This record gives sequence, structure tokens and C-alpha cells, in this order.
Amino acid sequence: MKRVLVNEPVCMGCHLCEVYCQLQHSKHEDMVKAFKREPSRPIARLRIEEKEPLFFPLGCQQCEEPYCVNACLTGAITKNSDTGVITTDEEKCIGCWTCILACPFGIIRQDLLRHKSIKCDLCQGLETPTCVANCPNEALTYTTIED
Amino acid sequence: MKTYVPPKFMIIRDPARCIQCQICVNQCSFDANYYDIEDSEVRNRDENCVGCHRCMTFCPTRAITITKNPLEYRENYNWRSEDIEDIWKQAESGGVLLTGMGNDKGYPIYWDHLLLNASQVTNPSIDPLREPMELVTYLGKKPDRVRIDRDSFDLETELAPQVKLNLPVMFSAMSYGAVSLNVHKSLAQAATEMGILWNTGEGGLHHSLYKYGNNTIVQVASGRFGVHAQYLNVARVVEIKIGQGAKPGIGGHLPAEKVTAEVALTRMIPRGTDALSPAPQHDIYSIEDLAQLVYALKEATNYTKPISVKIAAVHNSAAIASGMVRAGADIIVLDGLRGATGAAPKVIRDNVGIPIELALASVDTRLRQEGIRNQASLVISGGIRNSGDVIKAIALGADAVNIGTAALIALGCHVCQQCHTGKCAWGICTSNLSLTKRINPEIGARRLSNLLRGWSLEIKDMLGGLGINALESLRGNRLHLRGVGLTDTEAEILGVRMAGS
Amino acid sequence: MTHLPKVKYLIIGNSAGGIGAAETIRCADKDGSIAIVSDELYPAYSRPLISEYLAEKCSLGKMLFRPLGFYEALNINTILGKKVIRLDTKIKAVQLDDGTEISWGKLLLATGGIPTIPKVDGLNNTGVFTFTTINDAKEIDQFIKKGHRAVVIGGGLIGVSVTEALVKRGVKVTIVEMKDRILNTILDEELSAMATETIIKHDVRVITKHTLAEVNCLFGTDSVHAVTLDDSRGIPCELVVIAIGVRPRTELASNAGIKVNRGIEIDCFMRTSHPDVYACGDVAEPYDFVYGENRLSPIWPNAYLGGRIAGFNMAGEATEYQGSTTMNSLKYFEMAITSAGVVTPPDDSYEVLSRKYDHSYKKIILKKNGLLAGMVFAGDIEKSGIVFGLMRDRVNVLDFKQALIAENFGFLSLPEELWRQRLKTAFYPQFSKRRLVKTGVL
Amino acid sequence: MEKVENVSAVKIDASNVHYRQLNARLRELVAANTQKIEIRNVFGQRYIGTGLNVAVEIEIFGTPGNDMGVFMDAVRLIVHGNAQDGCGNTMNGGEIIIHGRAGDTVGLSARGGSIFVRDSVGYRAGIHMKEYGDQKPTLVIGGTAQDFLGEYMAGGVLVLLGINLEGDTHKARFIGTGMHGGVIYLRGEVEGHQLGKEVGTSELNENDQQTLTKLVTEFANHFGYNAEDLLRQKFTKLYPKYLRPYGQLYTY
Amino acid sequence: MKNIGKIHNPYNDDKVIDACSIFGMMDTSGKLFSGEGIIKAIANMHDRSNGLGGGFAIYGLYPEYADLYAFHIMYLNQSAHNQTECFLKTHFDVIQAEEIPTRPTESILNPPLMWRYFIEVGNHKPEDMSDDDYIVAKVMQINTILEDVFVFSSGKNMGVFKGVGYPEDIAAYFCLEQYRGYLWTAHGRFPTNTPGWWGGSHPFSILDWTVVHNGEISSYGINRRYLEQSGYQCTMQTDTEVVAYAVDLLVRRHGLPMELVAKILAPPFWDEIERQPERQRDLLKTIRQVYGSLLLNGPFTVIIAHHGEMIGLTDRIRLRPLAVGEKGDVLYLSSEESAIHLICSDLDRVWTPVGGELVIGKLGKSSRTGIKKVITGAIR
Repeated sequence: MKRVLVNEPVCMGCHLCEVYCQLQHSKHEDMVKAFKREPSRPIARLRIEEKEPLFFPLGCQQCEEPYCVNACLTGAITKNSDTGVITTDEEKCIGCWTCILACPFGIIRQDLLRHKSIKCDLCQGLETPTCVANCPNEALTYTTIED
Repeated sequence: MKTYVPPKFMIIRDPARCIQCQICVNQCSFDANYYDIEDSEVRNRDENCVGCHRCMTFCPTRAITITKNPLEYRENYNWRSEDIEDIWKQAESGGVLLTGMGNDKGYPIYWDHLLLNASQVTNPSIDPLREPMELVTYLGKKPDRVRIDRDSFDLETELAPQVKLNLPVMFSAMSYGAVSLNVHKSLAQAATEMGILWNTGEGGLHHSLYKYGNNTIVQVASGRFGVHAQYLNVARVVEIKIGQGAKPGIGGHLPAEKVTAEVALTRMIPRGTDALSPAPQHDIYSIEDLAQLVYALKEATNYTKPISVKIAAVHNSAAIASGMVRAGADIIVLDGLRGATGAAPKVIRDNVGIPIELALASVDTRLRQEGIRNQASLVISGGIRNSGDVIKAIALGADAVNIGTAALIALGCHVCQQCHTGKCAWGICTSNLSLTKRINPEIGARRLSNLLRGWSLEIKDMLGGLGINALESLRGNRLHLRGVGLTDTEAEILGVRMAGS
Repeated sequence: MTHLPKVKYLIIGNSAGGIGAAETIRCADKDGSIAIVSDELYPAYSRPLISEYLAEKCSLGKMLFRPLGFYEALNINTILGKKVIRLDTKIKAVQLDDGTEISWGKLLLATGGIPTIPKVDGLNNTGVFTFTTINDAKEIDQFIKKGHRAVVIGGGLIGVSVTEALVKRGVKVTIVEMKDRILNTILDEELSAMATETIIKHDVRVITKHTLAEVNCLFGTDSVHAVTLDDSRGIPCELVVIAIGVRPRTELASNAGIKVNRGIEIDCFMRTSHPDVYACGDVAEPYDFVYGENRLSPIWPNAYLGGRIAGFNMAGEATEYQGSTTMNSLKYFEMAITSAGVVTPPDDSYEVLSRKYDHSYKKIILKKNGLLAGMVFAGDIEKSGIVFGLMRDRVNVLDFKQALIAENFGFLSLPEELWRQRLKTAFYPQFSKRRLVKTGVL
Repeated sequence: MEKVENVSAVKIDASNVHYRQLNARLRELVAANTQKIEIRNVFGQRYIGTGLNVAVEIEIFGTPGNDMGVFMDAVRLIVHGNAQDGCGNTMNGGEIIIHGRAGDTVGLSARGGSIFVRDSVGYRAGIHMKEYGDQKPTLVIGGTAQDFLGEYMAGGVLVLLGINLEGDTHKARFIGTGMHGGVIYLRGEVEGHQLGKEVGTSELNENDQQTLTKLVTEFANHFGYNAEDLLRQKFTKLYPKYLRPYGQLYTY
Repeated sequence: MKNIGKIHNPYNDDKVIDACSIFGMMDTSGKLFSGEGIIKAIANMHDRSNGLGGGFAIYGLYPEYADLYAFHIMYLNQSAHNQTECFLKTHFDVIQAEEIPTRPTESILNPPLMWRYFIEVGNHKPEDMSDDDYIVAKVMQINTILEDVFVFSSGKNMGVFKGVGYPEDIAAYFCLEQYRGYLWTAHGRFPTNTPGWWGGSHPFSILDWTVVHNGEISSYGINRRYLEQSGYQCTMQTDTEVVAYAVDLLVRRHGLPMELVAKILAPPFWDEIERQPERQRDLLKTIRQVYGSLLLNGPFTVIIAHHGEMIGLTDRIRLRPLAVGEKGDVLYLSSEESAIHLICSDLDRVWTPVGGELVIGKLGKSSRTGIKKVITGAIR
């Protein structure tokens, strides 16, 4: 299975991964429009955790036995048995935030405007997640890991 | 004290494009961009901007333009803005003006006054893409002649240690502490991949880089930082540093705040102290002392490694070089006026030394006149910008060139000359651990290797154009150079004829 | 009497626990027959969504816990709308209310709970409801009209959720809570007060320290028109919702001789006193690591997880339940609150750390041994899961406890060794699996 | 020299005749519809076969000079002896059959026609041979070749038979450097370092086999070999790995 | 020091660039033969030259003066003649002085005065200096210091004849039909500039070394600077000159065998060197490292001769042609194969060596053994 791995000694904390994640998950393809025209700023599905000089882009780890999936009250969060990717069905999510409490990495985000929890979906449909593709220092890699 | 020094640059932010992502803020290590929480808006402090373009490069919407401050003083050919502002800085501080990088003044760049030949009709140019084209260079002392047994053809001559370079370009000495470990890693990896050498500079060799020893020149400088038997023996070449082009005649000064734990470990000095390199080597007050140190190093390394001696190009370089060869140096490194540094007094950087082209030509000529040119390889550095400079240097007589600034530019350096501040936004000339990560050694090595690969292709192209398929046939072959815009004296020193003649 | 063919795995209950078990069994055993029996007619739906349904935001379809075709895809036989009336553990069979008998290999009791009903007069009148099933929601939905007044008895999670739904439907609500504050089991005083304040802002009246004494009808009708509290105070209303809690539906088990405490007693493999009968969810008493004992744990995630563990074990993959504790997240009235474990320390042996910030409130409760016993986060809750994770995994936080409630708390606030180690756990199952041992208890 | 007669076959003695005279004479004969010309005592006269552009057959005895058949079209040249450098240079059509060896750059830039050399060839044989439309030059060499065989070849077919190797291997270095079109069929062994980095090697497929059989049969017929014997030994196909070997060379 | 370039070469070019025809012919049994064949052969390649230079070198030429250095000198005027003879008498014992016999030819214009001297070094030289070194030094001195004079041949029992014209015209002018030798080389020249300087024609020589050359030596600049370090003065603005001096330095002064010298002038590529067995690799690597400045680069074929040896060598990637023929004891080297066939109709063997491959004819103890070819890299 392919996962986003972090080579954090070279993560410089520029936050471009977040910016591009925001762009990817917005309606516009143009960065300026995505940020300026949409009613609220798109939300990044990963977050640079900081403890200078350490920076760590933390996104969903696509856990083997995901707490969020087990905890989801509505069945909105599911794990694809083939790819192992965990995604949220926004139609079903009611924004109860149980998954947020369940996630031991604190990487599920609240979309307060729409009352949806959102999380990294490894940019389904893209060959490489946009955070990886746009990391200027190659601190993020999209790597096949052994099961 | 109220400063009179105006901002050098202005940061222009296009509000239509700015998405307030604050990347510029986190990328600016000089605090020239900041986020006003109260107004939820990114703002600038132009007075802090050094023109390094980090924010501009990383801005995902290209909302930022850095421009010169259009401020004009009343026109005055003598009193230029730099002169005026330097005086203000000193009047406000009472100190020595410090700067980084190399001489930026308008002294003639002779590379730009030299042109290369090409084959037309009488000999064919050679296509380097398809026909062999050899850039291999061996550094080290060569004997006057080879002796063999005429019957058995057995080789009777034993060569002094030779060092192979796949192309005649090496990385200049840049010490760990001045530049970061990641820069060292990038250089070491690229050198290994490309089959050339990199140079530790005077700050020792980090233990994690010992594995690159075979492609490493270790330096022994006046501070003797990190110099010990293992250090000397792991290297391919040992270099005695007498001086460098950016600051001939003076020593170095690595401030305590740059002496991180790893730097301290590598330099073998306590943390929190300044690392001071004396101006002279205190065991070399004369040429015979140099011989003493050269042979001390040969003894320490059992005569297995060429000993290199590096000097700044100064007025009597030719005579000095002759002495160095006779003192046993296997490699001579001349660092010219435009050689760079992590920190140097501005007045020295800008006013001391001579252009490398003239130094190279005069040293090569002198050594040939004395019949000892073969006894040492000649390496030059200081402002080599492209493969054209490289090949002209080779034609003037250099065995190889060192690139420092060009290598750093490949890594991202924007030549903003703030190395001495330790805040390098490109993460190169700093030991701030948050900034040093900005160099990913893997990318760094790739960028450097790419640069060298590109240059070697270009050098091959130029050689092919000259109808030559081995670099040694161009080395010192000044007939393939012609001068433009040179005085007779300059042409004579350079040993070239004028274009059209 | 109809005899259905014997099923390898029989599951009684079609909610979180039952589905968790069924899915897991199918994962571990591709072919073994599975049947689910439930007295509800619907395919598994998300119980917490009934308030969404009542608030008319949510269609029935959206409430499905699993997509349409789920049972077929997993080859699960469903027997819906039938109640199991008798369990015989000797012959390993159950009898349904239509007389059908089903024999089974392994049995899971996931029968859940039923609302607790106080013993007061007038509860049989029209306009008195409970609120735990979709049918409850439907009944209320059909009953209410705009301008109605409602009294919700019980200020717990169900009470607050039905209150929000009713408010959204234009009903004026009064909450009557017996204790001194609402949401008292899941929130500390600080946040209870905050929640009360929020709820009052939505024009809800909150009465605490009182309880229902009688439901009154208009003379001559069976329609509710008021309630009388224990202080004889009357509150006019058209409907009453009883939301004072649920109790486990243990009758089936106890009648079959399976050991029952308040709920069905189970071991760490979710197994009851009968080796082939398992239990999970609101009806069972799984291990609670905060209290260090088995106790009722009537929350959805724990039911699902219990079902999953039971499923592994039923299918022969011995898997240990690591224990859990209560955890709740509150979204009603646009509050964002998460809490878990003990929120108000019962005695002085606990250490309480809390900080209040502009937009958030953070509190942790530690045991003397440095383990977390409870936590409450409000406002900025996105990283509360990190703390709950430490609590769940019994990490000693003594050395960095202050960091947990710092305003800029994040994953990297943990000691480096710890966060690196915790990152690795993502790739490993978080509960231990063991191979079945043929001898001994297994 | 005598005047031009209108006869179908003419013999010329080229002793002490400068190439300009010789080639002028050939042009006269061809203009007079001569079908077959035999030239004896040739010692280094250049450009034989050039500027004729009709299907005349010219037999040459001796050593023709450089650039034999340069820019040639339609002519059939048969050489009894060795050819020097540049034979078949930029040839457009016709045929050259050499009962002997050839010097350097045989078939240089040839665009069409065919060249058969019984013995070995010098440097850069088939250099920059190319094809255009239906025109596809072929070069069949009976012996071995010196360095840069098929250098930056862009089209056509080159066959190297190595008949005279007698168990030895081909010694040519830099075979096919810069090759970006065409194909080389090589009989006998070469080592990897002898090949340019743009060259791939493979077994022959059915099409290759067909082309090869045709050319080898033709070769055998010219010089009295048994084609089957020649084809029995294993051939290696050398082909260009990239159509644009230097596509990645340049930066912006 | 006067600048000879200004006198002999009004254009002051660094070097004259020329393409040429070359031919060499040696009877390895030492039998003398006339120049008839070689003149015919070089004339057959008339079209490779343009009438601006031709010349010959003949070995075994002056058996009667075999132990004396034979100087061939050209003078532009009588005063140079006088001055030089004065110099010669001061520095040597001149045994015989005579004008070189010539016949007026229509095609030869403005010939200089041609004299030859048979001389001995005697006791004129410093004690620690060899005769040869003394001769080299003095030839350099005459050619650089004295005006309007040029020594173009200085070996023993051999001589160079050259001038401005086609080689066959030069042969006629110098009456070469009357000379016999066991080794002849010839050159027809096609210079791109510097018309009309007799000294610029081939063969170039120093002592008994002669070189005829086809092509251009693009490494001339560094070859020259390297040789200058060893005292050679390159006075003729021609790239060919450096070949003569390089061979003199390497063979005579450094004592290296010709087989190795060929590997210095046209070394194998580094990767080929790396593929050699260790012993050969070390040898080839060492000589390339030490003598890299003498690598002859650019397109060239040279025929180098001295007493007892004739060598043919091309550049490493054979940008210039060389055909080799053998007939009995006779070895032929030629720019074009046809020229060999012309004068020998029944060759035993004819072939073209690969780039950098040395072809060497040695004055042999027996026939056949005198001619050998050294395959690249395979040194003993």
C-alpha cells in the first residue's frame, strides 16, 4: 500500500503542503480563486506539527485498524479494503466529532461551516497526493510500504 | 541611535494575488515579512529585506515582487549610495563593515575578454555526443620523464600519488560551520557521484561524511580545527590553507552562536566558544616552514596523498607558487580576487588581491619558465561562473578549477551577501537548525551533479569544436584563446594574442 | 414451529455491536453462515441520527449505517421484525416470537438497552414518548406541531439531543434534570454551566434538582397538557419525552442462565459465562480501563468495537479487548465538546489540570500513577484525540502533563520518542490478536 | 582518347588519365547511350560514377579514388580491386559492388541505393546513412569494419558479415554511437563496450530475417558465396534505443 | 631574440594549417633505391596538394660523409650566406661546403640559395653536452637569431629537400633522380595560408628525425609550450615541427622506444587503458599522465623517420587516412592506396591501421621481420 511518508529532517515547515492540499480540496483549480472566492478558506487535511527546529507534516496515517472508522456513528468513514485508504462520505457525516476524539494523531479536521469532519484521502484520483507533489524539499514521499 | 540607512529593497505584494497563506512569513529568516494577527494580514518590513528572493520563490501565487528601493541620492560620481550608506553604518556602530560572498566591484573580468577558437575546414570539429571526448584529469606531481626498462618494458618510474577527476571541476573549500552539514552532504554526494573532489574547508569533517573520504580534500588551516590523524588519512588529498581570495592576509572568525553541538564535535572545540582562525599559520612564517608542514603531512599520511597548498592570488603569486612547488606541494590552489567567503571585512574583500586570470597566467608561465610546471598541478578558483570560464582557465594553464559560489548558487544561493549574518534564508550559510533543513542533501547532490553534468557536456562541446578529444590537449594551449578589449600588457601577461591577429 | 437450518453465527441485535460482529466474522470466515435477528424492521441504522431525523434534516436512507445491499454483499441472513423470546444454551438454539427456532454454533447477544421509565402516573397518555429508536422519532415527528411545548425529563445526552431537534422544529422545551446540572456524567461543572448557558440562549428552560412527579392530562382526555414536578410545580406542555437513561436488555440471557450483573458479564474475549455465547454493546459489561473494572459502557463506538472483537473471537481468531471507557463528543447547539473517562474526580487522589483560553477549554484528570483518567476539551477540540489516545493506551503522562493542556498543544508536544513510537502504531492493529489455544479455557 | 562512338559497350584505359578527363569521357559515353563501360588501369581517379544519373554499368579494374559514386544515382559500379575513402558518399540510388575492400566512410550519408563490399571496410562505414520515403540505403560488408561503424545512423540497413574473421571477434569500437534510425545486422561477436550507448541489441524477428536473407543472398550471388552457409551463424540486431537520443540534452 | 615569424612568415600565424598527401617507402633490408617510384606515387596524389609546398627526406643519402652532420641551409640573400658561414666556422669544423645542385624549372619561382655543409662538432661544444644536443642548440640558434637563413636538414647520412611547388616539381628542381636511399618520405602540401615560404614545407626535421604530416595538430599550443620547457624553439609556425621535436625528446633524450612514443602521441582512451591487464595499464596510464601535454590531438597522419625506422601513425579516431602496403622487404605508407598500387602492382598485403595504431618498419636483420605493426594497447 502506498502511504505518505515524512522525511522530517528536511521538512522546513514551509506549509506549502497545506496550501496545496487546500487547493486540491477546493472547487477551483486556480490558487487565488480557491482562496479568495470560496466562502471559507479550504481546509488542509494535513497539518505541519511544529516544535522548532522540528517540523512534521502530519496527515491521516491510514491506520491498519482505524479508530475513526470503528467510532464513526453513522458509517460515514470507511476504509477501502483494497487500497487501505480511509475516506469520509460527506453525505453521511453529521459532524458529531466522535472521530476527532477517536483519532490518536489529531489529524481529523472540523469543517465548522458545513459541520463535516474532513480528513486526508490521499488525493483519490491523483497519481501522487498533491502535498507530496508540491513539497519543495521532497520531505514528503509517496511510498509503497510493506503490510 | 536613529539609523539613517534606508531599506535596500522593497517587497511589493499584489493584494489581488496574496492569499494570506503566510508562506513568505515563515520562509523569511530576516523578518521582513510578518503576519499582523489583529488585521489578519501579511505585511512587510522593507528595512529587513536582503533581496534573497526566498519569499518570492516560495509564494504559491507569485504575489510578491522584490524590487530595489527606487530611492535616489543626488547624482554624484564619487559618492555613490554604497559609499554613503557604509559611512552611516560605521558612524552608527563604530565597527568594521562585514560582508559575505566575493568581491562585487567592477574590476575587469578577464574571462569575458577571452574568446575560444573553433575548427573550420582544416580540421574537423568532433561531435562529442558520438565520438569519445575525454575530460579525465589526474592531479599530482608528475616526473620530468618516464623511465622504463628497454628490454622488458617494465616501468621504472614510480609516480607520486595521483588523483583522478572525471572532469576538471572541484568544489571549493567551505567549512562546516560556515555552511551547514547538509551542504557538506550535498557536496560530498555530488562529488562522489561525479568522480571529482569536494573540500572540507577548515572546519573538520563530520563523522557521517567519512564514507566520502575518497572524494574528499581535507583542509589544514591556521585554526587546525578537527585536524587529527584519522581526518588526514581518510582523505584523498590534504590541503594546507594559507589564504583565500576573499580575505587575503586575514584569518577567519566563526562566532560562537554558529558553533552548534555537531559543529563543536567536528571542529573539536567546546560549544559556545568562538572558533578563531589566526591570520597566518603559526608554524609557517617563511617558505621553508611551508616545506616543513608539507612533509609533516606527507609523513602523517605515509606519502599516499598529494599535498595541496592554497593561497590567495596576490601580487607576487608567481614567485610564491614557484616556492610552493619547490617546497613539495603536489597541488597549488590559487584563489582569486572574486573568491567568496562566509564573512570578511568588506574593505578587504573589495580591495585586496588580484584577478585570478592574471594570477593563473603568470603562475603557469613562471612555472614553465622554470621547467617545474609538471611538478605540481595547478588549480584555480574565485569567481568561476560557467563552463566557458572553466575551459578558458584550462586553456590558460589550469589543471582544474574549484567552484564555490557557483556550487552554492546551484543549491539555491541568491548571492544576497548575508552569509555573515548566519540567517541564510536558503539554509546554506547558517547553522540555525530550522534553516539548515532547507537544503535536502538528496536534492542538493542532484542539483550539483546536474550542474556538473551540464558543464561537462558543454566543455565537451567546446573541445569538440576545437577539434580536440582530450582535455590535456587544451590545457595550457593558449593558442586557442584570443583576447578582446585587452591592453598589450594584459594580453602579454595572459599570454594570448588579440582576436583578429 | 418452523426450524430454520442451523446457522454458524447467530447475532441478536442489528445495531452497532451486531454489525461490527457480522462484518468482522465475514472478514475472518468467508463462508460460515451468519444470521442477524432483530425486533426492529429496519436495516441497521445509526441510532444517534434519530435526532437529525426528528429535526427533519435527515432522510431515512441517509440514516443507514451501512449502504444498501450490505447484507447481501456479505451474505448475511437477516430476520427482521422478529423478537427472540427464548434462548436455550443446552441445545444451542433460540426461539422467535413467531415460533421459528434457529439453532446456532456461536451466538452474540447484542440486544442493547431499553429506556428507563420512571414510576409515575400518567405515562400512558398521548404525548409521552421515549427517544431511542427510529420509531420513537417517527412518533414524535407525527405528533408535534409548531408552537407545542415539551418537557424533556432528563438532561443527559439523549435529553439534550431531542431538545435540539424539538427546538429546531419550533417546539418550546423545558428540560428537567434531577441532578444539579445537565450533562453531568459527561461534562464537568465548568462545561455543564457553559452548555446550560448555550441551551438557554436557544430559548430552552432548564430546571435542575427536580424530577417528574406526574404527567397531567386535560380532564376527560388522554392528551398531555402539563407535568407536575416533585416540588408540585406544574409545567404546561403538549408532550413529554422521557430521557433519563437506558438499561440493558438482559432478560434473554438471565433466563437462559447466563451470568448477568447489571449487564451481561463478559471476559476480555467478549464471551459470556457460556463458552459459545458472546455479548457486546449496551447489554454487556466490557472492561473499562479508567475504572479498572467491567461495567456498562452504553456508547456507540464501544458497542461497535465490542462487536468487532466478539466477531474475531467467534470466528476463531482469539482477540483481546483492550478495554475502553466512555467517550463522548457533543455537537448540539453548535457546541464542540469532547470528553472521556472521569470528568469530575470522585476524590482527592486525582490531579486535575485545566486551562481556559479565548476559544477553548482544556482539562485533564490524572491518576496518581500518571495515567489519564479523564479529559474534557471544548472549543478547539481537533487535537483532543491525541490526549484520548494517550489515555486509551495508558501512557504515563506525568513528565509532560502541562503540555497536554497548552494552547498550542500538538502531536509534537509529546516527547519525541513517544510521538515517533505512536506514529508507528498506525500500521499495526491496536488490539492484540492471539492464536486460539485448543486447550484450557479456549 | 578516341571520339565517342554509339556502341553499347566501351573499354577505356585510364592510365595517366586525370579524373576530370576520365569523368568527362564517361559522361560523353552515357550521353551516347552506352550501356556498359569497362575502365582499366584505374589509380586513384576520383568521383567515378558521379554525374551520370542513368542505369549504366561501369566495371572498374584497379584502385578507384576517393568519393567514388558521390551523389550517384542509378549507376551500377563494379570494382575489381579496392575502393578508397568516401565511396557511395551521399548516394541517392544505384549500386556499388566492390570485389575487394573499401576505405573510410563508405556509404556516408547515403539516402538510397545499395553497396556490397566483399572484404572489410575502414572507419565510419555507413555514417549517417538515412532513409527518406521509399528510399532506404543498404550496405553489406563481407569482412569486418573499423571503428564508428554506423555512427549516428539515421536509416537504412547495414549488414556486417565478418567472413574473414576466422574465429576472431570484430574489433570495431564505438559501433552505432548516436544511432537514431536504421538497423545493423551483425554476424559474429562484439562486447558491450564496443557499442555506443544509444544502441540496443536483440534477436532478429521475422521481418529482420526476411530483409537479411534477401541482402545476404544478393551478396552471395555477387561474390560467389553460399548464402545458406552465411545465414547459418547467429546474427545480432543492433537498433537505436531512442529516436531522439539527445532529446534530454538541452535545458532552457 | 628575433621573431622569425616576422621574417619568414609575414602573416605571423601561430601555425600553418595544411592538408596534404604523404608517402613513405622503406627497404628494410637497407638496399638503396632511387626516388623514381616515390616521385611517381606522390605525383599521383597531385590533387591533394596545391603547389605551395613539396618535399622529400632521403636516408642513406651521403654514405661518403656518413659520420658527418649534413646541414641543408637556405638563404634569402648573400649576406645571410656570409654571416651564417661565419657562424658555422665559429661553432663547428666544416669539412665540406657546397651549393646543392638544382635545375632551373619553370614552375619553381624565387628559390632561395641552397647550400649544404658536412660538419663535425669537434671541440666546439661544452664538455658535458652531447654532440646531438649541441647540434640542436645551434640549429635553434641559427634559425632564431640569424636573419634570412634557415637550416632545414641537420642529420647524418640523410637529407631533406623541400620548397614551394608541387612535390614532383621540387623533385625535378633538386634533381632527386640522381640520389639513392633506403628510406624515402615525401610530402605534397596544401597550406591554407603563408604562401611561398620554403622553410614551411615538409618534411620537418631535427637531426636525423623527419616528419611528414597530413592534417592539423589542434594541440599544437600546449605541445609547443611543453617542448619549450625542454629547450626546443618552435620557429616555423607549423604544427608538424612539434612532432619532430617530440620524437627527438622522447626517443633520443628520454630513451623511450617508438612503440611507447606512439602511445604518447596517440594514447588509448582512458577507458581502454582501464581495460588493460594491470602491468600494461600502469604503463599506459603513467605515460599518459606524465606526457599528456604531448598528446597530438586533431586529425593527423604522420610518417616519422630516422635512421633505421619509418613509422606511420594516425590520430586516435583516424580522422586522416593511411594505407599500408608490403612487398617483400619494402614497406609503403601512403595517404591513398592507389598510389601504392601504382608503383607496385603485386603487393603482398595492403591494409589500413586503426587510429593510434603504430606501423613501423625497422632496418632488419632479415627480410620481413623488419616490418611490423603494433596493435593498440598490445605492447609486448
